Amino acid sequence: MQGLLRHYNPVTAVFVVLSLTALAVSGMRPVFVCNEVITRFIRDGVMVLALIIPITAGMGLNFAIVVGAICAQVGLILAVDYQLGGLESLALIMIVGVALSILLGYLIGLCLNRARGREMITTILIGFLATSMYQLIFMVGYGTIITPRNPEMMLSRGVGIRNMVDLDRFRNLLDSIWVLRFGEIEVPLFMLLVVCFMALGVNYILHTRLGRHFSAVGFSGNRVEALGLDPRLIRIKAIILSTVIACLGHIIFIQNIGMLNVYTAHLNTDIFSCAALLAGGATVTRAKVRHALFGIVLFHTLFVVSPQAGQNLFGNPALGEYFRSFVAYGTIAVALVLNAKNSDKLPRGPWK
Amino acid sequence: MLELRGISKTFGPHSALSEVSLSIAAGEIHGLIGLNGSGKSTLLHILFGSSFIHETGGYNGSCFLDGKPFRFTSPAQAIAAGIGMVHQEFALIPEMTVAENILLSREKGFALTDTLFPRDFSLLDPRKNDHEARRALEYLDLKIDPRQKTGNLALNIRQFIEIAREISRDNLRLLLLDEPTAVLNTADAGNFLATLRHLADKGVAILFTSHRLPEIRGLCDRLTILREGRTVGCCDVRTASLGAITHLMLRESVTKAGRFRSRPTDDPILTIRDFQVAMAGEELLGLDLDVQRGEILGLISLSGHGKLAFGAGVIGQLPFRGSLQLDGATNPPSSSAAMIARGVFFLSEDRNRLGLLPRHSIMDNIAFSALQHDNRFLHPSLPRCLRLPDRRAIRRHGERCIREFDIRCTGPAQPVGELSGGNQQKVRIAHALTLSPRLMVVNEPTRGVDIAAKERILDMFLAINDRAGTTIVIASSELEELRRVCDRIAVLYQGRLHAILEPTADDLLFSRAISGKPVLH
Amino acid sequence: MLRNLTMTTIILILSLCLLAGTAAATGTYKIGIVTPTLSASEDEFRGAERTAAKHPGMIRHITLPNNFSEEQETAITQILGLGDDPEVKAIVICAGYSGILPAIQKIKEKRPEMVVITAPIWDDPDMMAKYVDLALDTDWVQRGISIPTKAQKMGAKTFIHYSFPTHMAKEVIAKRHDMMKATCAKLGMQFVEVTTPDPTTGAGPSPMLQFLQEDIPRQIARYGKDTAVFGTNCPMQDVIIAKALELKFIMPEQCCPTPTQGYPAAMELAIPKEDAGNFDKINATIKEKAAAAGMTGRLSTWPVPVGYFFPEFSTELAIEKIEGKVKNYDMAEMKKTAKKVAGVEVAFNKMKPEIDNYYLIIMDSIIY
Amino acid sequence: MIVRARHVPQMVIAIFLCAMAGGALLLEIPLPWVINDALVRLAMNGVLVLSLVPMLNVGIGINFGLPVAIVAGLLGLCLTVNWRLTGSLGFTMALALSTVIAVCLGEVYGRLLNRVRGREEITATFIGFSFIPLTNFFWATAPFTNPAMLWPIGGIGMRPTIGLKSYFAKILNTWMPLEIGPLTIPCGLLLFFGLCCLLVHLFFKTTPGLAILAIGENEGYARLCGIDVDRMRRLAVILSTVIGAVGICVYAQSYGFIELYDAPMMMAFPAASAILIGGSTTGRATVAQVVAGTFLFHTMYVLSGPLANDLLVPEMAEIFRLMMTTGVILFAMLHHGGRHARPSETL
Repeated sequence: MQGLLRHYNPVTAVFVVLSLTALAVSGMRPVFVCNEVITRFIRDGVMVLALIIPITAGMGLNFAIVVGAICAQVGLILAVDYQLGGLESLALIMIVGVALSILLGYLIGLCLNRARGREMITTILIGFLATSMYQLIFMVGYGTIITPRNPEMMLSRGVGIRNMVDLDRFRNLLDSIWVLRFGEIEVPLFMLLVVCFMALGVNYILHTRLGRHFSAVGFSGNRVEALGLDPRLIRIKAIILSTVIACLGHIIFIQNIGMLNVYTAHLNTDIFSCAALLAGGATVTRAKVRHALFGIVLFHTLFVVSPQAGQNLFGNPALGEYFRSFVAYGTIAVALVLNAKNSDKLPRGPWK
Repeated sequence: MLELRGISKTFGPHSALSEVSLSIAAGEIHGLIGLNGSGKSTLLHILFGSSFIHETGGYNGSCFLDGKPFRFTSPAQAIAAGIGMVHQEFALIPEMTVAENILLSREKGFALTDTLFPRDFSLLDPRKNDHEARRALEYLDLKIDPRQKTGNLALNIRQFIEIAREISRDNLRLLLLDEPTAVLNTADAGNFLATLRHLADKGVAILFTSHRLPEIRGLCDRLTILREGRTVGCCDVRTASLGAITHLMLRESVTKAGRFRSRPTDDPILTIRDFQVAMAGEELLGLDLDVQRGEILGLISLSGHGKLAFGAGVIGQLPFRGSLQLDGATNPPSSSAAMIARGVFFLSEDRNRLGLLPRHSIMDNIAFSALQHDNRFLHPSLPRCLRLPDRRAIRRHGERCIREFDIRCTGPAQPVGELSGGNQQKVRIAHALTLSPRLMVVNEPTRGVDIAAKERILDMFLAINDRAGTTIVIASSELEELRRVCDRIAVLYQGRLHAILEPTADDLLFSRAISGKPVLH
Repeated sequence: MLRNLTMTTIILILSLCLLAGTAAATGTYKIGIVTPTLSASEDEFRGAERTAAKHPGMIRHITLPNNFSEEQETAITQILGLGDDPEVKAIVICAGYSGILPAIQKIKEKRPEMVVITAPIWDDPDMMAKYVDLALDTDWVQRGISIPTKAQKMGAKTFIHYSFPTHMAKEVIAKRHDMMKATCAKLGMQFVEVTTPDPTTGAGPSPMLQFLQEDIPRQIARYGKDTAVFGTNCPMQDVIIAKALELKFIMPEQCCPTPTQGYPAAMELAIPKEDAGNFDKINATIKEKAAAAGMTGRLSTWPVPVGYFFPEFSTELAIEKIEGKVKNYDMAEMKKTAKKVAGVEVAFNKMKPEIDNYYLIIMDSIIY
Repeated sequence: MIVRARHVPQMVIAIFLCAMAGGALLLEIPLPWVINDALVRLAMNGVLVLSLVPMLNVGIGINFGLPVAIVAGLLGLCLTVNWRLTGSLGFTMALALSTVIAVCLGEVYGRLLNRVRGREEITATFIGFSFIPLTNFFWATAPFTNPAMLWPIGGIGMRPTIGLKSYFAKILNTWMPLEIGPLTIPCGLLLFFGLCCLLVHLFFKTTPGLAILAIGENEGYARLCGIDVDRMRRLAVILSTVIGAVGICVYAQSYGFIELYDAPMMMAFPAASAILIGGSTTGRATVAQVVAGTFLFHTMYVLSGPLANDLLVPEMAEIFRLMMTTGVILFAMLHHGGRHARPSETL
């Protein structure tokens, strides 16, 4: 609590108040909410961590983590296509996904180096474009150019993959390891450790040579060139790392859900992750691992309880639902507006 | 050790360096002096491989290090070759600590992670880094905590940190210093110069640019003088006199008689007292000055001493402290709009960014402010609320200005961005005059302008002043042009008024005044 | 310090509220109903509201996220939240979505006694039959036969099928499409298939609707007035019915057959507040408007919205089971309950002969 | 070379269009239909595209917050329908109400955007996105009384689509139609669009318009010349919002329905593509570019639909079109190269 107050952030404060109010109004059992939040924590945690490095490198929120999610889905679809299952093949999926995300991350990095100063909007567009390409491949390419090995996942017309692919071979494969029970609360210890390990990993990277270079580029952009660093290369590295982490995060997400919504599962990952990070007290120029961890808990608490709270409060469940989608988008909008105020202190206009 | 042959560099149509040659031996301290805009910094950036040199089309000529030719395209290559550079605008990251800044790109990691992981992924050892930074600082006799944020430190300390970073490189062989002493006080400067001497004794070659003639004379072995991108002299410091060097720097001699008018009346249009403007690198720290109605006043100083901040403060581009009286009214509202409404206009020195609307036509540029502020050129047959401009009147006015000021162009509809620097400058002055200001402040009116256009522009000032009685303040680093047009010339030093001289005063007197020596009347 | 104090106070008050909230529980049981949001589909939503009004205090109604396909995890949480309430003894899920099964599996793992009725969800039928007590759906495939047949009865010579890629990527819709094609061939009707811009990806439904506005006149010019137009996506119905009124072609049935879809917007039905939800009145108004437009006999749908019918019907079935009136659902029993709830005949079919808890329904049609 | 690279999207679209037109001829898709539809689409979407111009010209960039403007227009339309105003009176009233609401919303929106200099586009995107659920909240609870716009079963809250046939649907489309053989040219609609274009064009000739152009080209210089930059930026945002609100009115009357709830969410992206295809860099836009871009972009839609159906590759065409929409915006972003392009180099 003390720590929270010291790093007072209006967005976080609003979230704390909102979550607690909604929790009280919803009348949901705290145990259930707790369980749900733990599930959300391991399901979405890694994805949020993927945002930290690009922010440190001064590129703002990376909405192109969608591309990382797409890489993960490609890996999973291939695994289903080859009818693989089990832990070993999960490792294989990771290798495929990571390899793909390194490649795509490099391309995104090249794009962002051209669009300096407006990276965020560019990453949104890159996400859209990547989605179309992905759909093109799996809706049209599969069955025409690419021959599927597993006819079960194809549509009956023979071209394109089904909307929903069942991943029973991977469902909760990781979540079921080392599950502890405290009364009604279930703690999947292994996955919790995995998320913490990833968090530590990101934190570690920020304290390495590379991490130091990220923050140097983030603080003063091209000026570090005079110090013998190549800001372009460093920014590309930041995006590659982000994409790779996003890919891993999405694999965890999907194996937890156990079903793959082939064409749409990746679509909102960026918005929710960004909103969660900002809720945790990060800004578009400064983010720490603790913001991410705290943000997931806070944001998802609100997400879990708000529909029920909406119903109890307004007597209309749809309003709670609208409120929830407002929270996701609104958090980002508010954070962008508030942050701008902070950066206003610097001299603005051309006479810097 | 280092040799440069025939270096030329152009930025677009404007030539920054032409055929500069230079050589430095190991352990030599070589001075590079010249006025602002004479190409000193550009030369250093070429040596250091700065990317903007590469992006604006590279340079001609050849460089040799130990007889081997080189052509760096990034600072990383230069650093690898043992070249270090201390930048005029600091290359420090204010949000990072002193130690982080000093050791950036040379951080020390833990031995364990160094061996386990690739270099980039090794965990940094804060203790080792602190130690390393402290050692570098001690070399400069600087006792500060390497763990504090650089942004909180005083300007001169930051300068030392920057220097500490460069000289703590193990492989340093050639050190490029761009105005390193501009922000240091005399004691610090002395300390710093001693360090340089020590460094040179160890065999490091140093290329040093400065405005401060005395310290250059005290420190350097040889020096090269640049003027307008050309080498105008290269001499041994011991044999050349201060006067001769100043002479070379400014211009050989002024033969044309300055315009000399009777002493201006004591009727100040603008009075400023204790005028302070925080313009980065050009601070005014308390200027007291009266600008008399109807005069042309010159402002001269070496760069960094505040002449450019005067106009920016008066017009309200930057906030000022102190008092400002325009026509006797104290502290008029300091916004550009209000000042323009009161008949003050300012032409900034930054022609590229704050000069013009490059994609607009000549006539639109000329009519812009008059249209916005004076409601001139509006269509006479339309009601005022429609505010549609009268294209014919604008064109007519544009054509008249083109004729009158001899703007070389294809016609009034040509975009200004296509014009040469001199003609752009004429358009700007025409734009200002369209507003018929009572007081005009012009910064560096002839920088980057060819000779013919320069004459034309100076004539314009005289004509305006004669005809309309416009008061003009010209801030320039070119003494010669000021002497030709001004009634009085104010010399600034360290952000304050140092002396006011007559344009006919002796060259030597000017040299002394500009370099901060007391001037006896 | 002050801030610290206020924070602590707020938290204290909130936790007290929380305790009060949990303590207020009573002894009776509840039924949870899950529907899409109001703007996604009114019928199910209002159906659930009506059920809640019928059984005051017994129903907990929650909605799924607006853009369900992108927020699967939110949907799962919502349903799990229902299942967590110990008072809830049955859950009725009325949402034409796939991907809800994981939630049902998790609930059943924890509380095997929970009655789960889906009406409908679109996951794998075999899997659903394993976890769900009773699965209901409109008979998609059968409708692939019934719609073209009805269209021909109404005088159609050509049958146009509007859909788009992500929709056709859904198994049931693709199957119905195939079935329609086959039926048309059998009945000697020309089957025309048109693809529209995709509303689920990119720019939303607007480009699709604009395309329909331009394409329908073209198709009618090509194939004549005696053409039946069928669109697979709910927003399409507004445009199709509006164009039908203008161009006089046949609209045999909407994708989700109900008088409240498409008709209200296209005919600008003004339904007074007191008549809201009164389907006899609504149907009469539509009939009137159709006659005024000279469209008698060329528009048709099911008299009661199936989405409106399902929540109440399923809730009744759930109550029967919880109160021990039935052990296993059989067709005859259900038919009776259905007639009581809907007021029209409802036909039941087994999804697959070997599965005895997955039923498909078709209602009688009304032709305006 | 630079000039050529900048026109890549236009060239791609033009080639694509030519190929499609050729295909349409081959497959005997009746050309009058196509021309007719293309003209209607040009005018019905054109005003929305036009609304991007002021914000582009003042240097804020593409108005991804277009939903704000659209909501203002929708509110005006809904109020008109609620009061049962029909015919030209209804449409004029809708325009007037929309304008008033848009001015208020635009003022707030402009103030927000003035606070986020350098990040306007991303902030606008999220202001637009988050505005939609807020208005959903409003639509679901608003006390409108005309039963023709309320939920048919519930009787409270707005329907997602509201028919306009008995109010003012197609009022512009059917005003002064000009029939030339099989062609029906919607003169009234085109005239209205032309009038909007003319007004915008004229605005950029007035002193405030010139000041806005100057800010977009060189903000620092404009400030130095004594122009109140913040006020002018706000003015541009308000103008954009007003034109956007008028745009959705034109769109709705042509479409025949008012679409509420999530419908406006993604409308900014096709509009942005259209104006960029017209050849505007993300720095400056003219009315001519709006007309050219809207025509090219929407003719592509008009042609690709039937063509794809006849060629039996419907998914391909659809996904290609989507890729084109985002690809064009992305290309403009990358080509413009962020803010490191100096004014002298962009010449």
